[in-house]
Amino acid sequence: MMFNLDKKDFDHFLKDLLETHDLFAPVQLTEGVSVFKKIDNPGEVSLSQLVPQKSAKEVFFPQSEVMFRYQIAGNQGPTVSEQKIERERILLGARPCDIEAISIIEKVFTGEDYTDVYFAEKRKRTTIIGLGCNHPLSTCFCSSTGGGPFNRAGSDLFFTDLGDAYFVELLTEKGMAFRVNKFFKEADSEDLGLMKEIEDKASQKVDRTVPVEGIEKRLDLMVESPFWDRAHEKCIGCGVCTFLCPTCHCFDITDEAVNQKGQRVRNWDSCLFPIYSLETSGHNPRPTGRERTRQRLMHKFNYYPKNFGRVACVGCGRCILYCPVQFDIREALVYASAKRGKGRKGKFK
Amino acid sequence: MKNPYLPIPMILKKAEIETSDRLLRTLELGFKNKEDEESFRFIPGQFCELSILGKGEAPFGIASSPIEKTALKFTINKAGVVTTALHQIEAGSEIGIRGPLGNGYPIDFFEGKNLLVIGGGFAFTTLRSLVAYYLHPENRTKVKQITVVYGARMPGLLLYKDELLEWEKRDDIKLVTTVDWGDKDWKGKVGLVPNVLEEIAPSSENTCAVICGPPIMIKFTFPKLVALRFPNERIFTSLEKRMKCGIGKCGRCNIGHLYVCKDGPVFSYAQLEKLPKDY
Amino acid sequence: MGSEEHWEPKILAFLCNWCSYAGADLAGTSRVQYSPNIRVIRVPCSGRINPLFILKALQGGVDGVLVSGCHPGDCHYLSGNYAGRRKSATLKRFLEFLGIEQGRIQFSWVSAAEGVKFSQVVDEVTKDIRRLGPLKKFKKSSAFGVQSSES
Amino acid sequence: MVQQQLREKAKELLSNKTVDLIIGFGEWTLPLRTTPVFIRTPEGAKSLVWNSFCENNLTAYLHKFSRLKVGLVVKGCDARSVTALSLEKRFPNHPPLLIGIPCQRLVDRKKVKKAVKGEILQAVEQGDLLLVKGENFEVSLKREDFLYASCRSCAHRTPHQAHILIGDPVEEVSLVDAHPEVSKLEGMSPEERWSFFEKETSRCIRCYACREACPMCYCAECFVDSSRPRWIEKSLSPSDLAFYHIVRAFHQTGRCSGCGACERACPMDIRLTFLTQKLNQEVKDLYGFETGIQPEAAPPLSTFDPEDEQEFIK
Repeated sequence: MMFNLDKKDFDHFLKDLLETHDLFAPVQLTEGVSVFKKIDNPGEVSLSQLVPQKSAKEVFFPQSEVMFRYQIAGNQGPTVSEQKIERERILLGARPCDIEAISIIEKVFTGEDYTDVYFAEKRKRTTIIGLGCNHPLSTCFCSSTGGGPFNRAGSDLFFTDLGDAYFVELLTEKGMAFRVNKFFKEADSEDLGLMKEIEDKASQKVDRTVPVEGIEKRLDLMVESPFWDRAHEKCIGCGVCTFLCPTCHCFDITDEAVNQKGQRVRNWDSCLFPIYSLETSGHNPRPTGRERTRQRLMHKFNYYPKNFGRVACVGCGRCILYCPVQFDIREALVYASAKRGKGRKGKFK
Repeated sequence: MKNPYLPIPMILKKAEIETSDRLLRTLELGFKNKEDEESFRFIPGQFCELSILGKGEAPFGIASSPIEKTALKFTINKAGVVTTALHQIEAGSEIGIRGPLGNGYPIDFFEGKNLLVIGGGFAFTTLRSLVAYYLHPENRTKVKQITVVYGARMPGLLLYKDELLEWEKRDDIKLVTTVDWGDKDWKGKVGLVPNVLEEIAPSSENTCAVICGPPIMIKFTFPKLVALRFPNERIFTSLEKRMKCGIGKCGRCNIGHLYVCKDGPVFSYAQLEKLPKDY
Repeated sequence: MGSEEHWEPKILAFLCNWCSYAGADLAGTSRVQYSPNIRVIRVPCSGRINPLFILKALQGGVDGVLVSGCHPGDCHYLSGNYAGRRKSATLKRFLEFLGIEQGRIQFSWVSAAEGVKFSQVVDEVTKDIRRLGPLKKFKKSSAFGVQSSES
Repeated sequence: MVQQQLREKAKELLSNKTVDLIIGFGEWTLPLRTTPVFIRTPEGAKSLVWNSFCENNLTAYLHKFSRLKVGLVVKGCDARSVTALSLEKRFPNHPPLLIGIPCQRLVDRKKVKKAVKGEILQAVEQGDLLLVKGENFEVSLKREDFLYASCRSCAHRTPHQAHILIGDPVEEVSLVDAHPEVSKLEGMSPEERWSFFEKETSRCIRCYACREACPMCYCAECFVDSSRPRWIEKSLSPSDLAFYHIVRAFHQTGRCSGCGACERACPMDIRLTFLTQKLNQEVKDLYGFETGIQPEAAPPLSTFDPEDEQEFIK
């Protein structure tokens, strides 16, 4: 089902959503820096930054999340209380790469044996409104990783910016719940044509040549490759790429307590931090940047694919854009794919 | 949805210092709730996350065996924040646990075979669970010969001394204990585990070997097992890595595409051979 | 500490073992009265103060911090108080630049013979901090200081 | 041309084995940026570049390569970091060979991005101008208007400590603008200052890029990572974020060269240099010390003068 949402009505549309839902959307914190946050009023929503620094994963898997709280009272043993989600949620303005990434994390956090209830509960109760990318960046390579700037997979509703209006597609059962909405007007063939035109133009812009196809097999042969001795050299070991990555999902669990009250909290963690794998004995199975860089890349392009059948990279380009030393994951993939002894081998910087 | 991160309450029934250096303490935990007790089923080699609220959580192998119905036992090496708290906690207090976690020893695979158990230091906990499991009359016929080689730096550092004495008296288990430095009362062997293993040279015929101990011991024992013609498929070890969630979500304990917490902690050497040496 | 109305300043005092702590002791044995708002932590030397101690105290709920050591030239370790003085000066200026009010962290030299001075210092510091009111900036409100970053 | 001389010099140093490794800047995939390059062969020297985008403080890599004889490409600020590290005895075996380039001050890429609409695909320098191209635009900007704040307030742009100096020294500026944010904050009330600080740090995601980009942050265990004692929690609570940034900056007292690498590394655009610049002003004011200028002077917090200012002590 396809509709047209006039931009003049957009704030009203959001206002209505806020009546019934918790709404999450990109918010600008300062010029050039946006993150996904819970919205209190429509004016906060800012869709201008194509890739907000922090991805939409934060809506389902916040960087700091209280798992449960407890109070210790005498010999009674602690009373434990969990947080519950009160209202249905909407994620608005997430780009196809971020939405794809949510399904990648979902595969880990749900599963036959154990389900991460915190993630699963939020996922279940969230309707996702995707937004197509009219102007992909030069660092975008979603089309190389199986997605695209208008990939609708995972979206319940999908918006395309037509200039004065949004073209609205309802894609799933959750999306169909929006079919009666006073701000949606039936889309006409002109809208459809314009949408297609924008989609085609954007899709052509995205880099399809990053060699992701078959990377798992190639990396199988590279576990002990001298490549890793060089690849990590310029990495300074900060957590920018992993924290901003929409598919990275490692976390740390700690207790924070004062006297008798406390909480168990989980926080994002990064495999690039030395203490991530440091054991109490002092032994560190990944003692240098070499092993840690290898872990980061292998997890995305070899380990995860072995377990779930696709790469854990959606080509959003955040790790390229925000790396303090310009570690370019695309070039690492090119290197891993180059035939030994051929020209591009030495290119990795 | 059941929340796998919520600990179930246990009560500390008894605690005992095991070793002369006072760094190892065995906790005996009883279930607070009847229904938890009934639903808790495990096999030797599995582990639990023990929680002290306010301090945190840490993983420990279950040292009791499934046939000991009354209590779960854990032996804690005092090293960090949580383990220190577990050393200080008094009988009667509440401890949270999550588990059982991990795969445990491949007891189906062991069925009908001989078992060679090699342990060093305080890594003997889940091995004790395994041996106790098979020594129980109900299970004794499941494996044939049981040989245990257990070493520690000093006699005082051996775990479960009373039990070792009992095992020594039995004729359906061969127990060899060894220490690096003996004392005047020491009657066992003196020497490093790999050398003792070489000396007693157990047959690899229809035998599975299980090694747990410090990395250095494993490193030198493994070639001895190879020399005794144990195939990699029949050598098992239980790995330790820094862990948080224990259920394959938080990420940090992976070795290649496998997670120590979920796909391990018990791995065969045939498996480990194919993985990066991230441990 | 109850409601603001009944608020009493909570002040943490780091006293060096050789001078200021003995000074406090002397104040006690001489029955010199001083305001009961301070909690004392004895440290070997005022040079031992890691700025983290002060920050941790402020974050953890005290309204002010007093650091006291031996007079210049009297340090048991010869120069510990001199080294500490530089750390104190820069930290104090830096925290004030960030907006922690002047007077929240204070410093004094109190010798073992200065029981009376000790009581005066404590009274003054308490008065200053009472005037500033409870520390609001930087303080962790409770154990539940963490908001989930989603909201 | 500086870049050409740099390449030749690097080639020579590697050919005659004066150094094992040269760490410098190279072109890479993004406009307005360069990337650290690690060159081991004379042929590799041709990938070295020098321009207004050489923003990293490569001194930070010396900890990683302490076993090698390293030739390091340095600006004035970077060289001051090396001096500060030498004072802390960081190079007992192989002090690095410094290839210094008088700095023309660097262009703030974030500022340039804000000045145009659309993605920048290409940026080239032409004299005092910066030609910036995107898909639908092409503008030339005055380089002078887009310099980093830390570069604007930099007084010592020539790396006089360098063993090899490439290009002509630039003028030492005796009187420079104070850091704009420091002066701005000094005019505010304590409440305003705290809320400015807290607003900045509230964006922190604790990736520690500021720490890792800084040559002076080389502790084996950072206070944030310590579990015994646990100084701060790992969450994003405003109080813990403020704690981290206070201590990260304060640990630089008398050690910061003012290079601004911390601020540039921050993906969340948190202003950080005003913290360290303020501390730099304090140590200059209190103890007459400037980081990396006097190679023999002890770091101010590891020494004392019996006559030090103590008016603040009761």
